[in-house]
Amino acid sequence: MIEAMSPRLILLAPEMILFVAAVTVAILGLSKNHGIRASLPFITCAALIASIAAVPLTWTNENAQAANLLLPTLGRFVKPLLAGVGVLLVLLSVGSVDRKMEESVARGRMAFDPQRVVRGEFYAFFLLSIMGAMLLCNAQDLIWLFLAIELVSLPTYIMVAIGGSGNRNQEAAVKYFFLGAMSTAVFLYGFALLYGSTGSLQFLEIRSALAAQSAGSGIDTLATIGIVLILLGLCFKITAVPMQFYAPDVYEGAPTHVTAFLAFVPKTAGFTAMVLILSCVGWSGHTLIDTDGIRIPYTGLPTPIAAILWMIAILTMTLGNIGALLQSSVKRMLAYSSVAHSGYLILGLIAGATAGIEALYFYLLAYGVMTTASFAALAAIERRGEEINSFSDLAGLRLRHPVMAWMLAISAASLVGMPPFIGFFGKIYLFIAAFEADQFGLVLAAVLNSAISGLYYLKLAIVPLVAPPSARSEEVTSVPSRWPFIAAVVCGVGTIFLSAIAGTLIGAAKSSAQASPMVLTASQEALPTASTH
Amino acid sequence: MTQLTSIPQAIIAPELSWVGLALLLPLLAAVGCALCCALRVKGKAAAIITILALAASFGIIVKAYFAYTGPVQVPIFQWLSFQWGTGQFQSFTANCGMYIDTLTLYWMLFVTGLGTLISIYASEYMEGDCGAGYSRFFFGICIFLFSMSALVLGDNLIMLYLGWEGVGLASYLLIGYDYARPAAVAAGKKAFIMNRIGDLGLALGIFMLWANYGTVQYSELFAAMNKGGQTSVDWELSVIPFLLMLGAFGKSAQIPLFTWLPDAMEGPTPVSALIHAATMVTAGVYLIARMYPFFELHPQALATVAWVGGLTALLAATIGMAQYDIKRVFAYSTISQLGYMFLGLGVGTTFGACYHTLTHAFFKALLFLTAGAIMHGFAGQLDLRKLSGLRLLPGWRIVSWTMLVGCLWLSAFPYTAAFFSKDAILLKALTSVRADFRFLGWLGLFTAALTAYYTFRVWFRVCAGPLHFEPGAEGHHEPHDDTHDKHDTHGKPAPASAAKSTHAFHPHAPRWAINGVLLILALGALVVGIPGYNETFAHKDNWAQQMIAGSSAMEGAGLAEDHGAEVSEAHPTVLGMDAHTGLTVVGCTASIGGILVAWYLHLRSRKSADQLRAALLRRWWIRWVPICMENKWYVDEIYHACFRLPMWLGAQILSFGDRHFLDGVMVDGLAKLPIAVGKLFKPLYGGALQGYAATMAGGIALVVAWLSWVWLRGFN
Amino acid sequence: MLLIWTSILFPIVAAFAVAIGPTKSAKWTAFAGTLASLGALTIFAWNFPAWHNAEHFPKTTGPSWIPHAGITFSVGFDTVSLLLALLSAFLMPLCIVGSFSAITERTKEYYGWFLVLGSSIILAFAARDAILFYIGYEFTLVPMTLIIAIYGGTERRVAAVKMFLYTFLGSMFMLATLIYIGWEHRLAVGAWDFDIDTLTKTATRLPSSTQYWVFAAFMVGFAVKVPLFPLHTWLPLAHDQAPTAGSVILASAMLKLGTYGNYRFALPMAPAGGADLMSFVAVLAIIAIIYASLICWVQTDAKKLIAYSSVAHLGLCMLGLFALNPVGAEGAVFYMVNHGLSTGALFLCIGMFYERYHTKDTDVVGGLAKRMPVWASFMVLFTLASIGLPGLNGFVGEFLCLGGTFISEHDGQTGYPGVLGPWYAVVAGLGLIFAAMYLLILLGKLVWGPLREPHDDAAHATSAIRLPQDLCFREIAILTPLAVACIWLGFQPKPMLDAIAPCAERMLANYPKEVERYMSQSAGTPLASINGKTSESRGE
Amino acid sequence: MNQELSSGFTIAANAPIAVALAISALLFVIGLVGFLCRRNMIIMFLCTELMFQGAALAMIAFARLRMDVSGQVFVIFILTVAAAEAALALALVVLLYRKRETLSADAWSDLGES
Repeated sequence: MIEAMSPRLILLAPEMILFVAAVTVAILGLSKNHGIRASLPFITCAALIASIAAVPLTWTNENAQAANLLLPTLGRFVKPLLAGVGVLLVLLSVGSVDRKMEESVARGRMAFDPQRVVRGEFYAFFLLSIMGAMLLCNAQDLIWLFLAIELVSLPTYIMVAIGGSGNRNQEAAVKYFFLGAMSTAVFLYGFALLYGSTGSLQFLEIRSALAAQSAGSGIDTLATIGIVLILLGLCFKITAVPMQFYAPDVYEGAPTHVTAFLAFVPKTAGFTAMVLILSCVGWSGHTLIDTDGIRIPYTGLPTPIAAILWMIAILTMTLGNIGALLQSSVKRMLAYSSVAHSGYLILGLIAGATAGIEALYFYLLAYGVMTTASFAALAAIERRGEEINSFSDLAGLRLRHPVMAWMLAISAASLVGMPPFIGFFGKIYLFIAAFEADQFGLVLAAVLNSAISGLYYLKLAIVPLVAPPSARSEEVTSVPSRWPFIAAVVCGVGTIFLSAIAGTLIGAAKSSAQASPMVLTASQEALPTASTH
Repeated sequence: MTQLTSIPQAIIAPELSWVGLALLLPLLAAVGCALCCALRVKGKAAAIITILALAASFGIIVKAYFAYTGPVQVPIFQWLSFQWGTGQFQSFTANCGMYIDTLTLYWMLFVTGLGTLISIYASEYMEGDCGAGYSRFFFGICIFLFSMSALVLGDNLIMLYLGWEGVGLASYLLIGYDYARPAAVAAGKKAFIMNRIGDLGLALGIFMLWANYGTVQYSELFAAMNKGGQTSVDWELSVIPFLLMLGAFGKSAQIPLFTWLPDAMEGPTPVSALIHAATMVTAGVYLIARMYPFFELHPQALATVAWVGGLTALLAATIGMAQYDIKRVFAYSTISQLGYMFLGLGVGTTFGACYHTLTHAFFKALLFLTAGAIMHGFAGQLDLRKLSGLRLLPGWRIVSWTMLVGCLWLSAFPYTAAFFSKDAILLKALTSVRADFRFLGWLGLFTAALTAYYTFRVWFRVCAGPLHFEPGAEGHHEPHDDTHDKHDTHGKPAPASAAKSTHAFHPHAPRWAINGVLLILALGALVVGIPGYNETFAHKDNWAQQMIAGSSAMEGAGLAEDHGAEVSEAHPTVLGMDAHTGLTVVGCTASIGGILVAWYLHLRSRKSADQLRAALLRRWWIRWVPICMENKWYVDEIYHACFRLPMWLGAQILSFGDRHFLDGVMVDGLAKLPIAVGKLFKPLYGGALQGYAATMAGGIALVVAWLSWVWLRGFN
Repeated sequence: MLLIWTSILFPIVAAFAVAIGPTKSAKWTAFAGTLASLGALTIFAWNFPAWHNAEHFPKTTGPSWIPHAGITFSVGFDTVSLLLALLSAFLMPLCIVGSFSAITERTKEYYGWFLVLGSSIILAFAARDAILFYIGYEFTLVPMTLIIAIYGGTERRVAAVKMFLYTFLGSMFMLATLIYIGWEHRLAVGAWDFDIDTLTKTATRLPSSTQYWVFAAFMVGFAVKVPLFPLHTWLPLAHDQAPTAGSVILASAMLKLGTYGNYRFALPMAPAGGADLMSFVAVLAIIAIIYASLICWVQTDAKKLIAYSSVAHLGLCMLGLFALNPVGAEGAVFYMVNHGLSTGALFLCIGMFYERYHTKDTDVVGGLAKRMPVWASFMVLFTLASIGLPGLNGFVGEFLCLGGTFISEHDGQTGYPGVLGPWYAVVAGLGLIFAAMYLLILLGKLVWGPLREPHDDAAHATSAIRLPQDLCFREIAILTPLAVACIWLGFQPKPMLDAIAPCAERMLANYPKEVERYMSQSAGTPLASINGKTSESRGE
Repeated sequence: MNQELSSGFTIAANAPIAVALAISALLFVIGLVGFLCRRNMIIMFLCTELMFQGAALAMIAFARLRMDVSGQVFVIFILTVAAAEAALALALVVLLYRKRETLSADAWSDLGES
């Protein structure tokens, strides 16, 4: 047992770093010293960077194989991805958390009150949530999966509530929390059904059980409903139909830096969980039994699951895009855009093992960078101390804040899939993956949706760059902190720079998406039995 | 004549490339004129360049004429050619090269000759514009001469097309020379566009030839023709003559594309003389003559040409009778005479047509130049009712008498050059085996009488009678707009001009250049009659006939000739007399009769002309004739109503539809569709927490229900 | 390869220099950047070894970019793409110089975007990798949208948005199709590859029903860009609103991407589809010719008129391409270059008078020959080139396009059967008449006639840079190279025709066979029976 | 709540697995319906707890069916997480109550498509 544990523990080194850091910042946040409090985000950053560094050091092949994971190398890409984007997300939040209180303290209007300060908690929760998402990569059974998802979710509820001030983020918090709890119950029920059908919580065992079922009379009803419920519950995390309705409200209500977080970390966690669950099901070895009892093997997920994902994908991207068309609030629009991008990402889920997972993660990377760019640009400016919300605030932004205007435009171009920005390569690779899985219809839907999305992304580029300034936009100023600005520039440059090294990134994603050799043998075992039947 | 003679095969003779200078010189002169234009040269440098270049090219053509031994093809450089295979139809060759046979030389001689003369004339005529449009004018002339030379000299149809459009361009630029006058601009535009309609026909004809023969080079086309085998032709071959014909009709102002030529008189008179009378408009004749063998690909092709020519001749003559503007009368006479040429081509006498082209070139250039001189001297006055007895005015004698020469020639007065040439055409028509051709012959005779009438109507009005004149409305016909820029009254009628007495106005008489050119042209008009004299009196070979017979326009290369063959041997008759004699009698009668009527109505008692008109207008059954004649048979109006207006309306509708329907409804509507759909989903995002929960739960329930339904139905 | 990358990247470097450098020197930096690009391309063209064959050069595959998707940095030219790239690179400096007086605000951005635009156009022409092509092709939209939206007329934003969305929609289909063909290659070989030649080989092996759809999807993308009726409505608006130089590049280089796409992708990749759809596309092209010409006739806005005339002219170009014989193809390619020169020059001319009068309405301004004789001379020259006057460049392309259409159905002789024929040429030929009509009407109003000038000189006075009444040296220097090119190509088209010929043949390599198949398949349809009849009667 | 849960558990322990599953589903649906229909945020939260327990019950039933202990282990974790969520929920509710002086979920619907 010890022998089996230790490599797993080593694999958890990044999470441990984050955990230690979380505890540290939580404590240091209570310090009276302003300098220490101000250094919290950077400590967070340092921890995240350290965890990135820890991944290649610890995640060796031997360790990974010893860990008995379903996707033994997944963390090698996903963990640095989470931590890397996490660094940018931290920069976004510098100066936002506790801002009013810190200002008052600095002006001497009030004394420092450790009971009212939330900065330390915020960064602690920030780190814990990322840590939860990282832990998902190491999940080997449903319990771990469940706990990791909850570890991602619970801090985010709090972050929405404490990240800013005012009624809006509290409303966002309550909606996010309650609906999140409901969705948790849904996938939890799904877990139960899956467990009931397969008799195990271990992924590898579930995998073989499902393979056996598939080789028999097909995956049974209980398991299917269970898997579908899990997927539907996780749809909440990835803001996919039918669980995406909260997204516009929560994204709009939450403080911008938290919105950026919500748009990336829970989504990545949700997709990772889905990848794990679907890896248990497998993208091959399923057969169709026709009326004469002859088995026709087909590639891809079992038909009902594939069909549901198919519908979810199309509905998600479509509803996201057409919803975004109507918006006059930037953040709301970005929320719908986030929904739409989830729709594209589901293409990767459906495409699955051949190229889908790597496409999915590569796209998540692209999405993380470009959506953070747009949120960072929004976070770097404010109007009368309030965060930017409507498009009219952005009109003529280039006159006062040219760099942010350009960053918004760049992120919009990248989000719409304009070459040579990273979003384009993400999309292309998703299409490639979908083609590999024979999903022409989905590609067509995604193509049409991309075209529709042009309608509103263009607005995001044109309004700051071209539109004449409005009365509202005259009052737009920079936020005191320069870090969101820097984050925006880094992300904006990143959208271009990353496309230059897209080949390397895709390679890394590809190697991380390899299934465990045990899984492969399981599915190969299943196939001959299927054909001999 | 009975036998199909083959067209002489051209040999390739690169050593004759010096003839290409006839092409190059006008082009260089054009560049020179353009430079003059750009450098704003104030003097007459452009005119000198032009005259020298044109004279040189005339000299070259004369030299080529004397050096001529047989048809030659002279390659110059590769222009538009490429190939994609080795087969006959797998290449396209249209090089810059020359095809020189007698027809070419015949045409080039009078084109360059008249070009030189008229440039000399223009150097004086246009001198008022020195420093302004003067160089531009000669630029246009040079472009024209280049294009015309390319048209005639070119060794393939694409070169011809180049020249064809080039002369159209020159015509456009020169008609619109006085660009500040909207009428001139409109006329230039109309000329170009109507020509373009014809050009399309020509282009399609060229395509059709290419598609069926695989070449557009004359030598190869004629070689293919010589092989024969065209006894049964499919529709593609048989439309070739009709398409080419359309081009010719456009360029030579025949029905239905004739209306541009009268309007083209808005251009300066030397232009009218050179382009719209002597040379350019005969390009249609040249085309048909050059491609004559191909007009027998369809039995009715030449008949169509004949009919169109005959009817145009009559129609234009009737209009010409009722016009008051001297240049317009001459313009309609040009159309009418071109009609004769087409009639001649149609009935099978290319010689008659080409000979008439030659004679017409001289006398019509002469007539126009005299009209120009009058216009030049009388401040743009061209209304024949307002000018009278000019021959009595000192300094205007040469003009008056050379004009008489021109008029006599135009009315085919017996034993003038035009008499012979017209005779040749009408003789062929009247002795044809085809009844309709004979009818056209009589129609031509009738038209000849009308021609004599309206021609002398002009002369008797303008040059004969008592001296009286009113100056024109313009300060000068060619406005010195740029030189007079400071006190620019141009474009507005000078308010004092109506009140101005004739005595205050001093018409300035033409000087040596104009007079000299008029005299030379009159002489030329006499000289071109020599072949006719030779034939009629000395019974020698007609030079013109030799020239034509040695080329692709030779008579007897055609099928139409076959039908007429026996009859022509059996000495056909006209009114029971020997054809020649009979025609002489009838022709003389028509010509002299017309002149006499003109004399009576317009010299002896000028009032009677008005009385006659009034009398005609009083009678309802005949009044439409003068009305229609004066209004040019309403052809412009009919075209406007039938083509231009519906198209214009259609264009407006399309324009509106494009903006509001295609763009507004279809495209914008498509863009709005997702927004509209998006609005449908708006209620789902109402903002209430439990509303969202309900929707989510509903979504899950739907999925689970679907799954169960699928299961019950038996998915596997 | 280095020279190609120099010509692509140098403008981008210059764009950075513009962004960093002072505002005053921005225009000269931009000019230098475009000149350097043109220079590099000219040196390349000078040493180009493949002028007389259909090969492209350099043939080496570039460094891999995304190995898993087979995307490489491969660039290389064949003669057609080299000509078009030269055209674009040639127009770029002219446009920059042409903007000196027109653009007085936000100059740095303007020149920066212009440089980026230039390099992405050259990239699109140079790309040997389909995705690289798509990057260049699509990215042109960004600078162009911004140039229109920032520096355009009163409705600039609507125009820019429409242009962007419309072409974006179209090109998404094209992208999906490219990836689809890549997928077919992957199925056949086992690895992704987006090399254009490889894709062509793969695509031509697809069953004809698949090729039909491949072709249709390509056409959706390229037809919007060309633009082909009825997908053209974005163009007049964009042209109308764009600043002068924007219009020039839009008409001369960006629309060529559409026709080039047909030449490079749609036609050679899906010959079966091309054969099936050629009469359909040809009919659309003809409708475009007639429809746009008629609309031109009633336009009073000079720029819109030229914009619609572009629709008509490119309709003719498409017709030539879809005649599917070397004559038409050669004419079409020639016409691409010609249209770039003459229409670009016309837009420059219109821009020059617009800068002086601040209106493009031909009902308000006119008779400028008197005021601006030099301008008028250029205007007349370019209009005539646009009309297709023999001896000027427009004629060659126009004549060959029509000729190719005309002889299309003369199978067995040219070696390239087709289903178009004389009737198509007749109807398309009407476009020539209309072209003369509307362009001469434009000339008649704008250049000739009595002088008409708008009364308010206020706008004139506010112009930041005072311009002389007639063209200044700079403006003459812009138009002169174009004029020389127009005349030179009209008199000496042979070298260019020879250069195009092998490429045109290569594009059509599969067509004789496919068209035969199409004609035998559709023997029962009325159209085919007509064709059959004519060929029978010819056989007799 | 504890009463409900424990009684459900005892019934399931003695009844066939199907009954336990049916009850777990019933619990889940009751929770869901309550979540949708009740406006009081505390009640709503309790309803989500009910859904959790439905899932937990199913898990236990299956563990029993499979004679596998890991399902029961999972339930312990579910309880823990539910407790954590409860803490969070109560904190949130208190926070919200301070702002609006009401527990109705409808009070918080400012955001949303107007």
